[in-house]
Amino acid sequence: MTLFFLGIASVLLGGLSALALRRQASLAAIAFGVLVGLGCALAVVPAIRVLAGGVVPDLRLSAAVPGGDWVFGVDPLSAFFLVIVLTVGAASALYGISYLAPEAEHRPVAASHLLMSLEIASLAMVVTARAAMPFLIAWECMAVLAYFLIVFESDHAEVRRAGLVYLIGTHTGTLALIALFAFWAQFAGNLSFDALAAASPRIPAEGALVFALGVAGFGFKAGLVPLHFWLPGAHGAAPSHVSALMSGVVIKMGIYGLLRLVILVGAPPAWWGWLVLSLGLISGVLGVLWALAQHDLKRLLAYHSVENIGIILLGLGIGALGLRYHAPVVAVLGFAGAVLHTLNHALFKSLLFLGAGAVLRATGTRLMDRLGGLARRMPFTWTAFLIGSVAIVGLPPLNGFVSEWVVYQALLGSAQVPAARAAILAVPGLALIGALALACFAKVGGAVFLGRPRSPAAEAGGEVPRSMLGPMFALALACAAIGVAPMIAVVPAIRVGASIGGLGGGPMRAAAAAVGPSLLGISLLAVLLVVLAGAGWWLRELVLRRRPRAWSDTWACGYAFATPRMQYTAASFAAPLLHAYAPAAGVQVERTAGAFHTHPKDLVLDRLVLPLWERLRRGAFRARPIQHGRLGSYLLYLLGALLLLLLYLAVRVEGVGP
Amino acid sequence: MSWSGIAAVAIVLFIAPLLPGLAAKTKARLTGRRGAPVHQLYWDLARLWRKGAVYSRTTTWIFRFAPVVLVLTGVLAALFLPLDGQRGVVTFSGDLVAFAYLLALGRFFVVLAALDTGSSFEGMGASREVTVAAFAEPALFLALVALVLATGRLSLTGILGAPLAHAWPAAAPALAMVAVSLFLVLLAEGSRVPVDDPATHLELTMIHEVMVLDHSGPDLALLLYGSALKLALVGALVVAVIAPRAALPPLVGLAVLVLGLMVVAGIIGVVESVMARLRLDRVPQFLTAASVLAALGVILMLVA
Amino acid sequence: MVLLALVVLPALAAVGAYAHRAPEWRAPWLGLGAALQLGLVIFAWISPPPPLFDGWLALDALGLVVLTTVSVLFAVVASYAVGYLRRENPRGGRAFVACLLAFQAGASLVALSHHFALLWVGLEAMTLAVAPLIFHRHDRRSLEAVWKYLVISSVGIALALLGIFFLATAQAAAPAGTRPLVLEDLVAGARQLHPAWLRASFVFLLIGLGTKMGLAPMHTWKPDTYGEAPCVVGGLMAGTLTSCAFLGLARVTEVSAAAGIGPFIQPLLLGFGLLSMAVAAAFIIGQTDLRRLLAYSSVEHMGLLVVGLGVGGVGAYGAVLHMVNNALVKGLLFLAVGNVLLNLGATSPARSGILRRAPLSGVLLLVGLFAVTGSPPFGPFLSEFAIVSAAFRGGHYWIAGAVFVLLAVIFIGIGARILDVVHGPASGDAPAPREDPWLVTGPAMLALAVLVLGVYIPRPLFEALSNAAGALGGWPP
Amino acid sequence: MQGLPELLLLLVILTCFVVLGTTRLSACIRAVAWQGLLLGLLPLALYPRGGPHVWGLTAGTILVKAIVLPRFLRWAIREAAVRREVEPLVGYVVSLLFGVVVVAAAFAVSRTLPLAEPAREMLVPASLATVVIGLFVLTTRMKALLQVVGYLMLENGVYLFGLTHVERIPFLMEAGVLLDVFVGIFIMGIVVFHINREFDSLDSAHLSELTD
Repeated sequence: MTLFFLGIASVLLGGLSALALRRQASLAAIAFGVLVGLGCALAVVPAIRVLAGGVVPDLRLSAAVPGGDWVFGVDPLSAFFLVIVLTVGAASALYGISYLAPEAEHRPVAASHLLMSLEIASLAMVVTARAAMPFLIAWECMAVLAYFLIVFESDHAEVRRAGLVYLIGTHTGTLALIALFAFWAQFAGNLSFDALAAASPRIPAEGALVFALGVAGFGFKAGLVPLHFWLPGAHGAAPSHVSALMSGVVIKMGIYGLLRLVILVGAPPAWWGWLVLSLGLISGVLGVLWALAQHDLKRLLAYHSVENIGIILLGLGIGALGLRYHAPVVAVLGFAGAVLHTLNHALFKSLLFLGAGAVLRATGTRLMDRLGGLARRMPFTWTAFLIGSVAIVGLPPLNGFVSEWVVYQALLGSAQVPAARAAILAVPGLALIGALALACFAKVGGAVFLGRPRSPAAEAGGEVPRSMLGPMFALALACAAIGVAPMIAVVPAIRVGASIGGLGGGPMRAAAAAVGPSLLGISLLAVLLVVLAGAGWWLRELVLRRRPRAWSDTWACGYAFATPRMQYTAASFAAPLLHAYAPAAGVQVERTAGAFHTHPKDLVLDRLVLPLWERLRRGAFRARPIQHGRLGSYLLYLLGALLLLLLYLAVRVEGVGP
Repeated sequence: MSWSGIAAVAIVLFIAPLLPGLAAKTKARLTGRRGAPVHQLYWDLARLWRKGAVYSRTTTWIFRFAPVVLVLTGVLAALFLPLDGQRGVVTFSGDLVAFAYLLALGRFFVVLAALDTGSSFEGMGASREVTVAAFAEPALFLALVALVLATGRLSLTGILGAPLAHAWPAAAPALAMVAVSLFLVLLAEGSRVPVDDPATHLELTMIHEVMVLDHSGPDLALLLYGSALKLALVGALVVAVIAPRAALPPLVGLAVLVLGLMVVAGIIGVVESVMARLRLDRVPQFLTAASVLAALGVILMLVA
Repeated sequence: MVLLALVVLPALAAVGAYAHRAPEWRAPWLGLGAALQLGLVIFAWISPPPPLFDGWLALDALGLVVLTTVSVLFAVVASYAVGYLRRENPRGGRAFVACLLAFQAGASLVALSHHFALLWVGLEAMTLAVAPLIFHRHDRRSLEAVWKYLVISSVGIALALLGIFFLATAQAAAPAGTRPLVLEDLVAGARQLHPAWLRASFVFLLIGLGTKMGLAPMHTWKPDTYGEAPCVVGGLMAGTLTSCAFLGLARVTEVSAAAGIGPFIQPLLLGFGLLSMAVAAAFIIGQTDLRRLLAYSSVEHMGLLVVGLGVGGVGAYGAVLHMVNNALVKGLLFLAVGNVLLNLGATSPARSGILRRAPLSGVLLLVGLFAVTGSPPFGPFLSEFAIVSAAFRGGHYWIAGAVFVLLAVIFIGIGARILDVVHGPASGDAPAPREDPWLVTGPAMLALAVLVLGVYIPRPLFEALSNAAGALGGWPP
Repeated sequence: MQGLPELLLLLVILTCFVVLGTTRLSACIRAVAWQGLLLGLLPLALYPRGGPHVWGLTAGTILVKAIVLPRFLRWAIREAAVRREVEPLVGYVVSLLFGVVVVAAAFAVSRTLPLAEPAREMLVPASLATVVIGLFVLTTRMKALLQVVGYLMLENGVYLFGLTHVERIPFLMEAGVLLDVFVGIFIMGIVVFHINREFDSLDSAHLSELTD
């Protein structure tokens, strides 16, 4: 634990040095990078130890405020999320150095670095806190700091708006969590997690209210449909490395919270499992569908976060059902799939956001219909982005496939659990999600990197500096590693899954045995893919070396291939699918003589939340006349209140005698 | 990993180009024409392989890499199917997911290659391809889920093996529906009528053909072979569902498979001669129907 | 003697400040008054002073908490006022400083008096001392504001007096030798009090003191007054005046709790509390004037306090703690807003971009925002948490639910406005002036205090709060 | 109707009705002055042998409520160049009827609030009636000055009730209360004076700028 806090301290020190040395930019960059990197490296050590089966003693600070001692500890779940926080956090922070550098003169870059390190620290605190008070404090710090990271470009009105929507969403979630613990407190001696867990049997209706509030509170953070409405705007508006952190780590804290809840309360009621499962399905399908409709690269990626949260929730839901219906292996696999996909999504989604950031830096636009042909100008970025795309679509030989496969295993495994058999219907849903994701990333790759540039900006784009490529390739490497050698991630994930269910070593070993051979098979498949692809490429080159090779324009069926504008746009590419899924896709189609446009609308934010708020506002303004400024009526209110109370007095005066 | 298995894979890899020819032949005969010889595709592939290649200046390595990936994924997917009726060359619990996702990987790269050319035609084809796939994938998985429920196994070898044979008498109607929906999926994956028309010569109406418009020479050969192989694999899946051969000795099973594939190709030909290509925005309905069939099968299994 | 000094010294300082015509002597007088009182308070913490005048003046836990809060707040306001008087010298500032000190003397009297009539005198004195402060600009708007303030709160305080007389009547049957209207004897003999008169007195005191606290629907004077008064005065009113009025209400609640008419008063408290929060929410939505916004936020928090009293148990503890937090946060917010007005001009309609023009004040405003909306790790979070958990514990699930919904709405309203001010497009291209340390130090101290109270409650303070809660029939968490 | 106190209390109520019914500001002020005088006499009537405490109370009350404040108010309107009519929101007749209802209600309510010593039982209804009528005047009269008058009546009502405790609440207390009332009215008067100067009228309807 000391090592952990040492690391966090070093991270914070890095942020402070960035602020202190802001006059000498290069020095500040070095200090920030070194200290943050070192700190993350230090702090991850205890986590690794725990995931390897070791134990780290808790740290307990005697109570300074009511609610019991402040305890910090690292159990398998915390350790797993700690790894996510620190790896992605370090990558984003390091990337941020040169990503923000061009803004140094007109925006508070140093402050942003400091906020970043604070954010990493509070994330680490969230996953290690073992009592309600420090948990809530760390939680709110994480949320609010994230807000300030998002509104870095606060001179743009839409950034401010997105930030406000985010803040409102997250604060509402926090209120739900406060309600959760305030309700729970009445059954427990104090607010330490141990006490709360001990008190959980006393919660009426097997903790129904706690679980419901948990879904509301943590759901806002995780961004599951329909609580996702803050997410696309915030991720789109934030600086790219912040989006990477938000999408990769911050929203995952919602998942962490739900899993922690399961640990504390024990097997959730059946309805909760089904609820989470169906929420996962809805979020997955709608998320990817809405992603297809986007034209803004970062908003598109943001909606994919919603989709992947859906996949994670599928695992979580089936795990909960397995727990409830005493199918330990299904439970372990479900939870393991959830945490594993959390890790994988953190890796490839932050990779993708960093790639998007590189595109943004190079071309200055996020609109896909202005981009194109970047594969030639930014080959390294394109390679990294392609790896991320294959991973997020869940294709072999990368990590996305591994975690989706584990979730599939859990869902298919429910065939053996009579009470939960219906859960297997989620399998085709997951397949649909995969197919749609494939369509979406074909669209992204095609529109942004392939074909010909659609605008001068895209023509101008060039490769970004190494300091930005480095983090991207580090993440890509991690994706490939987990894809080729799944055991390194799956085995710890299974340990975590077992710990979540409160299941002993037995189920853990059973689950490990159940997937062990398959993992070997997957690993073999991945190796074959890589090796044979290389061999095939080499063979093909060998063959073609002796053949005439000519270069010309793209064959346009007899026409001369005139302008890049003739290329298929992202909008047209997605149109058939969106048309098939209307109205759920939530796009407004606009056909003019010369053009075809689709305008994405968020069904929840634009059709539900904002209208409701508008109605509330109008209602509030209807109350304004109360304060119309005439003293006489003010006194009348007073008189009225007095008479009302006297009436109450008269009613209640008999009854209780002296 | 049995020798019969490997032999089976080799044979399927070899006869794959035969199937489109057979379909075309059947169609020709039924429409009173003589038609091209059955082995036409072999000749085409050979000729293309010997040719040189012309590349668009717009394209990048993706364009040239995709054909390799398509064939490779097809070959690897073949390893999972119990082609000899006994067991796949590689098999593990949950490999059915790997099977489907391998095919998806191939599709992903072909689509990217199409977009790499920056041509509006190939963009159009790519868009249609992913649309069709997005509707075919759930149907395929629903069918697989039905098989999982019927057999209680999680590997292709398992769900297509002995237990399936035992499940047939109990759940004949459900399995029949599953088989039909798998056949519809086959039509889509193999880009046949009524989803796509390989014989058309108007780019605006094609799906798969228009995607590979710009490829030439060996690349085109690889692409054509890859799609033929995909047809063969899904066909093998259909055959395996209709005629589980776990009881038969490997060689007989293999013979049954080859025969079955011929029959399937024949049926495709028949369908193509009696049906016209659907309007593109009707395709989703068509494939949704496939999903619904499979879903009915699954529901029957669940309530049983 | 300490108790007497606590009241008399500020009063004498007021007289001195008024008598002493030299302008440069105003800040010293103010500082002297504040410092003396703060010192006495610290002394009172170290050695609890004995009661005075046959128990009319005494210092119990609740009084001590209130006294400490108001004197800390006053010290900060005094330091701020030094800078403020430099910037805009309100008509010489002689009456200004004198009234500030007189107001503080009244506040101390309220905090110390255990005799209800004496408490009333103190409240009335505060009420009147503030009037000239509100009216210092001598324009039509401030005239209207002070008129409404005077009439409404005078009516309220008159009704409170009637309530106090009722209380005396309820005591009529008390055995000989009981000191009339003295808190200890009222509590001791609570069971002999005449229930009908006691209830009547509670009703009138609730209306009267509620008017001074600003509970809906008696809150109408608040937005106008806070909207027109200078921010120094606004902070003092929102922090000190409300706390003193709440103290009065808490005293009656003490008696009622002892007399066992809780079932009678609980619905009243809960009803007024929720109504106040609801009205505040309705007026906070879309509120553009910063000071009116703060006024309604004050209404909201008064409602929260009363809800805390109503749910009882840990809620009582939460209410007392929340009174402290609210006083500090309101002081912080009003002073920060004061800086905003000084920096961006009180007249410019669209004020924003304070974070660029005056970073320190901007940060202070942000701290105030998150503190006042009850976000961890700031003090108000702990107190609100105590109140809502008490509501759950008492089985008032609907009350708790309503509170949470209203808190969410209010957060949206306040957040939208304040964040717009903090980092909107910077209005006014004039180079930002250096921030006057006098105008920043005080609020910064308050911000620090609010933060500390959120993560660390000192042992003595906790005991004081617990005793106060105990007196109100509640208990610590 | 036995004894002097009851008679005085009746007169107090009558003065309330005068304020409700009269049309001229000066008449209202005179009525309030009379009310002050009656209030001053009441302690003597209630506690004939009350000693210096009662005498002091009487003296102070008469001085403040019957002499100083009315003069002060008269000064305020003499300064004010305004029409001297009351211009009520609610007509005189209705006001008077309201007064009657209030008095009746006051008597009814005070039955449920028994006093320790029945001799004073008419104090309660009288004070309640005065309080409510004072509030009524405050709310229904637009002239700022009349609102001050209404407040004064309100205070008088409260004071009336306070008389039930003359021997229990020591003189110091009474003095403090009296002083506060005096200062309160005084400040109000000053504000009224300013309102006059600003708006050339005592009509508080002008004071409705501050709204939401």
